[in-house]
Amino acid sequence: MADAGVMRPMPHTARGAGVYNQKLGMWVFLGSEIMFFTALIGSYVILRVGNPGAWPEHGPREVLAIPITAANTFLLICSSVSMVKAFAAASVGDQKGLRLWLIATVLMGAAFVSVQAVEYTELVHKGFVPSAGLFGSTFYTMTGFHGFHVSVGVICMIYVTIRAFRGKYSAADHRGIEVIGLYWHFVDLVWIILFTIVYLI
Amino acid sequence: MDWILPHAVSSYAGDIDAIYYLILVITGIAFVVTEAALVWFLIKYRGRPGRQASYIHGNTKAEIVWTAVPAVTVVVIGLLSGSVWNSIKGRDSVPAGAIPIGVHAKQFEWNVTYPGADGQLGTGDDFTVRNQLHVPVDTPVVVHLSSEDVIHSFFIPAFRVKQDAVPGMHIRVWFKAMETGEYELACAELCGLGHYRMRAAVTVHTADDYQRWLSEQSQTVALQER
Amino acid sequence: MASIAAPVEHDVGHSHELSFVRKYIFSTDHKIIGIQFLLMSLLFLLIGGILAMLIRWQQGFPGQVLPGGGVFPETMVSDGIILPEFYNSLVTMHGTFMVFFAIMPLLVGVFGNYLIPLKIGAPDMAFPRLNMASFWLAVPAGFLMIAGFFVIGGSAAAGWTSYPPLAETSEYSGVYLGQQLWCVSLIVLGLSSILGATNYITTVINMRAEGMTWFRLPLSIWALFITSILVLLAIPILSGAVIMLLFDQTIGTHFFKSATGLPILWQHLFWFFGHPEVYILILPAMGVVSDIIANGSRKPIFGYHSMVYAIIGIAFLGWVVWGHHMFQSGMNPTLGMSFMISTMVIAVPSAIKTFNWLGTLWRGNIRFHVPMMHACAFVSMFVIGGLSGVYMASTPVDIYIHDTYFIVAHIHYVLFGGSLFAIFGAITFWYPKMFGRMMNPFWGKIHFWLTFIAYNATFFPMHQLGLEGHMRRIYDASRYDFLSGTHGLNVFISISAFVLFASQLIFVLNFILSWFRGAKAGANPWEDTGLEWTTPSPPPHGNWPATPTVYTPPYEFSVPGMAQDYLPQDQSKDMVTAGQPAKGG
Amino acid sequence: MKRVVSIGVVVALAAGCGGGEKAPAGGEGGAPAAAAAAPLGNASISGTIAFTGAVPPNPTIDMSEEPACAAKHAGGATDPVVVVSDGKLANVFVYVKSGLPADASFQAPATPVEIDQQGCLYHPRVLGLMVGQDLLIKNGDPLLHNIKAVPTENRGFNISQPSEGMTSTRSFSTPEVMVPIECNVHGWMHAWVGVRPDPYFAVSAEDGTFTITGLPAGTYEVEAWHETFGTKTMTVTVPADGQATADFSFSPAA
Repeated sequence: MADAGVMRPMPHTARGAGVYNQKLGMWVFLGSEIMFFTALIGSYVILRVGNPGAWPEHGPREVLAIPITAANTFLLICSSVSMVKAFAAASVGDQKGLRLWLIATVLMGAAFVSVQAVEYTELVHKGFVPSAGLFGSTFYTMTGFHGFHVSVGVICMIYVTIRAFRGKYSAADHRGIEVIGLYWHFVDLVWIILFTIVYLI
Repeated sequence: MDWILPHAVSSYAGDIDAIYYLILVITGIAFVVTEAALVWFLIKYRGRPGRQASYIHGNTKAEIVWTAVPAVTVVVIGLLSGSVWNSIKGRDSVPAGAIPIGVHAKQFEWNVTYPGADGQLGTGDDFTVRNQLHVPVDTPVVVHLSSEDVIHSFFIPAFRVKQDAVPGMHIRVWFKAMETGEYELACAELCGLGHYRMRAAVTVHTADDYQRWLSEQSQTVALQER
Repeated sequence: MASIAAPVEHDVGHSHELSFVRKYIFSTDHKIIGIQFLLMSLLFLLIGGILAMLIRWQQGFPGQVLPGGGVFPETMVSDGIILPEFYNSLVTMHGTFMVFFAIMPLLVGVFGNYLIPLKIGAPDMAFPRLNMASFWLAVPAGFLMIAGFFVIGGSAAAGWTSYPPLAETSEYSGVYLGQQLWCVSLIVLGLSSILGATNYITTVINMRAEGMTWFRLPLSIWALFITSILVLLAIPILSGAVIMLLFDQTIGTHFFKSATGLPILWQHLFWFFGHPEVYILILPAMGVVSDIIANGSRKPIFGYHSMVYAIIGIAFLGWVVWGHHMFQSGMNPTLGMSFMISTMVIAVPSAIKTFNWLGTLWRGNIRFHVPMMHACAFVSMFVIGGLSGVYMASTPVDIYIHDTYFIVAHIHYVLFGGSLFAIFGAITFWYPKMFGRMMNPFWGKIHFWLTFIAYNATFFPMHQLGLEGHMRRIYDASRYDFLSGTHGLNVFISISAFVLFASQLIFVLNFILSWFRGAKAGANPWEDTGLEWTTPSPPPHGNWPATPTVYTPPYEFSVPGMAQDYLPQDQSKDMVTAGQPAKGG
Repeated sequence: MKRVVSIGVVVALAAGCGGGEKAPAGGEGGAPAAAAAAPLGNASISGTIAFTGAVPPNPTIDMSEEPACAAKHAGGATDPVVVVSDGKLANVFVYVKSGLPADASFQAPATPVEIDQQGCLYHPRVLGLMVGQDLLIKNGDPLLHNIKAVPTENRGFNISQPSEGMTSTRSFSTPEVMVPIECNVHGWMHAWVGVRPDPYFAVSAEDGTFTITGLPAGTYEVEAWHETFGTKTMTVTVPADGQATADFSFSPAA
């Protein structure tokens, strides 16, 4: 991520994968992220199949507040849309649109994390803590690491937004927007999977 | 050939040793051939003034041969191993009528539970002895393995048997001792600072002696546990 | 995305003078970072070696007073005797240091960094600052790991594989903070490795010079590229598992708890990472050995394409064999069958590589320089390590030799006899490029022969120990009657190990002294074909004044009709024979 | 057969296998503490622990695995869980549970309290020490013992002593009655350590007697603890420089 916003000339594009380094690097890095979440999700599935008794009898909805999280999920999906809008604005050099959509994305990302924090607080008050059995262990580890990824994304996005306000992105070169966008869509996608597996099933 | 592998006394130890010696012969040949070729090439083609190396990029025929030969060899070894493996650890490998003995591993001791006169585990006449495994000769024994705390591994070298004992799991492993005598049970999985002392004595009795030992013990231990 | 091709910012020119700190400490130059990794991992190699000597003292002379044991606190060495809990610490930390902090950074960190840009004709890595971050994450990871020795309860002591519940319950292990430091250290190191791998992969795909097609890449780069993919995909699995283990230890989660979780899940995760890890530790060694053997034989590598496919095949199969570490773990025995077959099959690409190396030597014109000696030792030792793997792959034989010294012998034949000989060869081979001076060949040969002999005397007898049933990681074998005959062998192994360790001091001295006193090396002292030899030693910042163009495959030695017996990759035969002098000779 | 192992043998064993290192009657852990710090007073509480009812037999220990230990137990080893002689119960930890001046603080004595491992048993089996006072652990056997403390309030430890004559020193930072000590190599080995913030504790001797000295005048709650029979509490008032009696009586659970 450190180089996400750093602009370099693009040598060797013709001989390489046809994409510039930052974008290729982000794709490669996301490969690693996929394996990380695969480890967590795979463990979740194995643990749940191996110890069905550790989960609530009628599914996670006994403990978790599905409607709020569903709304939160919708928010995150919206932020992906605004990210696409920001990229579209950048690619035609619409500076105002770029700034607007980036701010919208940052706000929605931050709101998502905040709602998650509130959700955690309430669950902990109800006595649902990480040490409360396998369900608690897996729930907090998986959603927590996703929340961590969203937070990192929001921080990077703030950096990108500041650069956008300084006019660093143009129709000709807006690679930083595209690279952070890739990450953001990935995080969004992971959440949809997590929401389905952890909350709904 | 006891000097390579120690004396084997269980019914399937011979099969394991046979596979071992088969692999020893095959890998031995492979070892000698490759190392000899290596040394021979190093000597024969050592650099000398005026010598010119051959400009060769490869030889498809040769490469196919030395891909196919190892592939066939290892698959054959695999298939041979597979049937032996199934007869030892396969799901249905435990012989019918095997004597059940419970072994509960715990830092750093083996608690061996014997069925009483009824020959069943989990009944009132069971009794438990620490660090002593007594079995009758020529009789299959199925060990019900469990662990109290960490992962241990049930290892009787002379029987060629090894099985991890995992806390929270109940694992069965069987063997049939073929000779009477004194053997040793060791822990093969690092289980803490006393790992190296986690040893139990294994005694293979004749059938009569085993019955005698069993009834003697069941009385004394029963009194103890009164 | 071609529309956004116009560069907006230009790199600040490389010409201006950098401060010492920016040039040598927080450098973004891949060559400096490679050398930083080299010094760091050689230090850890030394630490790991010292731990091994303590292990061997206890194995050879159990219950006897350790010479110099007074320097240790009484929680480690009491009355001069190594305590069992410290022994467990030793075996754990020896394995951890050697695997994660010595061999892996030596191969991937050092040669990945140093060789990839130089061999593909790139001025630097794709992400130089990420590269720096990768190194400066590895350093604190190392310190965290070492810190374990200085906290109450001592360092991690559950083996380098850290099987829970032992690894997560202080009550069972007697270790408190040490086990958590182990986890945190590996998480940080994992991040470092992932950043490094991202960088390597991007660089190899996108930064190759004009004419450097995929099948003109030297095998070392192929190996490092595939290895990086393995690192990228395997390390996050370890990170995930270690995070769960850490949570189990600290915030009371239940992932691997015996009553409420699944202890065996750790083993699946660990070995799902662990087997690709084994190839991470050997593939780059195979790569650099291929380079060195082609150079030493003065011949093109035999079967270049099948070598590449073998690397890819090993990397692919490496993902489906993890269960062979768990035959006796209580895993479903039917799974054992399938893992056995996949494991057997993975022997095939290894065999292909071995025979191709022999084919390269065949009808060569062999130069026995020090790197070549190490490379040949690699081949002959890897043969032993590979063949001994067949024993464990065979499930019935594994019942007996699992968790015995046979395994210890096998892993050391692969990782010491294999990887470490390759590393010694590679360091000697690229030392002139790194430092502009040659390592002393006389002492290099003394070091090689002493190491080769002492190494075999140390590890070959371990096979026999294992066949007698000698369990690994046991503190004192004299407890068992069936091991009473092994004491003499253990003493012999220990003495050989001490000689082996002492021999390494020759290498250390040679390494340090040659830095200052070694003979000046020209641009291409080994008369090699690689691109890195077409630039001065050491190469300037940016590597070449102008990016080279590649005309030939990687190993064009002894091309008929040429006066010199090597054809650098940036020249074609026509250019040379047309009378243009070969550059970099 | 094993039931015949008489109380007398148990007592003889307990007395005999400790070697010459046993502290005199009056409590192994209690005496040195009072001597180290200036006592708050000169009053004392003493008493006898009686035992009524049938004495449960102590389990025998099969030490065939450890010949070096078995050799120290002529006639077979038993685990001295309940040590009763003439109706008096030994190895009871007696301490002042409450009633001391709230502002009193006590310096832990510099002399350590010893626990020895001899013949694969702990000597003493029950002992007390003060917070911060050193516990000196000795290995009198030529084989591996590990010493694992499993406290609930304190930081535990798990250390090993692989050879004869080794010593280790540990201490506890928080009061806790009792900290169990065990050896996992010899699963039968158990000891209990009472950790107190003050020096007012004792362990009943073989004749069942104990004495707590150096107390100021006051009314105290005194508790007696036994590993099998649990705790009993009584309230005792002692005059300045005087002496009070606290006799406890245990019997097998109904």
